[in-house]
Amino acid sequence: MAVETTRVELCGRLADACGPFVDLTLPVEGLPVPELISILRERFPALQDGLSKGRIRACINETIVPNEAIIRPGDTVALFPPVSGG
Amino acid sequence: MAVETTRVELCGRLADACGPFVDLTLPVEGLPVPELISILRERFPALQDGLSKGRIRACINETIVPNEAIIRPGDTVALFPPVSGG
Amino acid sequence: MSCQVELTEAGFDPAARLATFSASLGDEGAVVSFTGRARGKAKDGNAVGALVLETYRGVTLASMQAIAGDAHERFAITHSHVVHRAGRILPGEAIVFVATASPHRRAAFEAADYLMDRLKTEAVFWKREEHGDGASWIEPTAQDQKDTVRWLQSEGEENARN
Amino acid sequence: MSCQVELTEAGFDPAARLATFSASLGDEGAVVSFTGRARGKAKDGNAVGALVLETYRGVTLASMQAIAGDAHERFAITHSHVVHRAGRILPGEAIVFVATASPHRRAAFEAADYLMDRLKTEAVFWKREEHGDGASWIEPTAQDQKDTVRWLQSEGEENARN
Repeated sequence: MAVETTRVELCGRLADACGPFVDLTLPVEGLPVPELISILRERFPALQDGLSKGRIRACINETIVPNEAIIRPGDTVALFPPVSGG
Repeated sequence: MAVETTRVELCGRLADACGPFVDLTLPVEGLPVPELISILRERFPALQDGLSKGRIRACINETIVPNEAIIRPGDTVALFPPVSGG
Repeated sequence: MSCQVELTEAGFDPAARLATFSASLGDEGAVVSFTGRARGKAKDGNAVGALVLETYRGVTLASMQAIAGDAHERFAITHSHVVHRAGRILPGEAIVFVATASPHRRAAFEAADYLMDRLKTEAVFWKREEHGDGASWIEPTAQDQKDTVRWLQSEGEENARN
Repeated sequence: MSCQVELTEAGFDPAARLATFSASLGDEGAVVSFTGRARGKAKDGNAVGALVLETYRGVTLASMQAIAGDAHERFAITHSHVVHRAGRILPGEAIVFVATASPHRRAAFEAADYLMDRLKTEAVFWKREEHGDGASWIEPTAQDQKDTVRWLQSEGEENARN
């Protein structure tokens, strides 16, 4: 199974633990959002806390996506903790 | 029964019919508001229309008063049609 | 706390009022303003040359002050400013300006909304629109009355809860 | 109709924005503005040195534009202006400014209120308060969530009525 490195941007408080970016390898067929989060929690124990608070949304190629969306190698990926403007 | 001339100021649309002031004589013991209005309607037929539209409030000595209030000679009297700011 | 109420025959600039109001604040996080402007068209679509607002002695200003005082009693606002014009007002000119400030936005919004509803139906002004062939008196609409009654109802509910 | 949305790193003057907005209007009778200002005290009463707002690429501006578009669809407003700062904001400085205009005041008030509720809970910003010994992330409060849900409920009611 071919793999490729994908950079995930960690927004807001998620960047506190290990900076604003982490790299990981995704299978070519991609992964749904909850699996991506599970993998990040395993590989980066410092992210455990931030990612377990829930209400994390994924953004793929500048579009916020539902949990069923598939993240593929080469996508521009970010994880959003709860947002708050104003 | 002694009488004295009292000037009644007619505000807003009430002034359309015969100007902003009318003078009339009040008994020394005064009159409640509805009686004042009845007398005005008799004496100044041009006011019939404006005063019969209802919701007229009286103002005595710069205080808006309930209908039971007594208007006495020498009072500063005004009649207010419905108000609207803004 | 500050509650500043002004009745003026002169034109005024709502943005300048907002600037002065904001500069007077402390650590309030929320500022709401409302500006009511004279319209060039009446409800029937006909052109309006001017709006004329009449007042009665000290009673007009006192009615504005009473309404502003009630807003401070009822909502958690720290500052308010109410300016109302009288006399002849041309289309596009400001008739009324209301500003409120509060630590939090809900109180600031509600207080401004409340002030306007009550000014519309209870402030002592008589308004007429001047047009080509005369003038028409403007009284509060059924909607204006309904808007004011909203606050009476919710006041009742608040009392019932206490 | 005009719907102008701006994201800026630079400080801005809410009163100047209100002046420009008002000057752009036609015969609208009602203008509402809201200004949200950075507070010098956190909820726990401790001093805040600055508020820092982070954004994400084009998604932040797009989220603001979507919210403003929804406000125009939902309320009878003719003009709106939304300005939001990003970056480091000092106490007393404006974070957000919203202005709405409509022929009638209810739509202008409701649209401004709606815009702020949705910006608070759905605009793509992450906020932290810097204080003496570090920084604290600020997420929407339970009240903010409740404020936004109000509009979902009344949307449901409107639909039920149709």
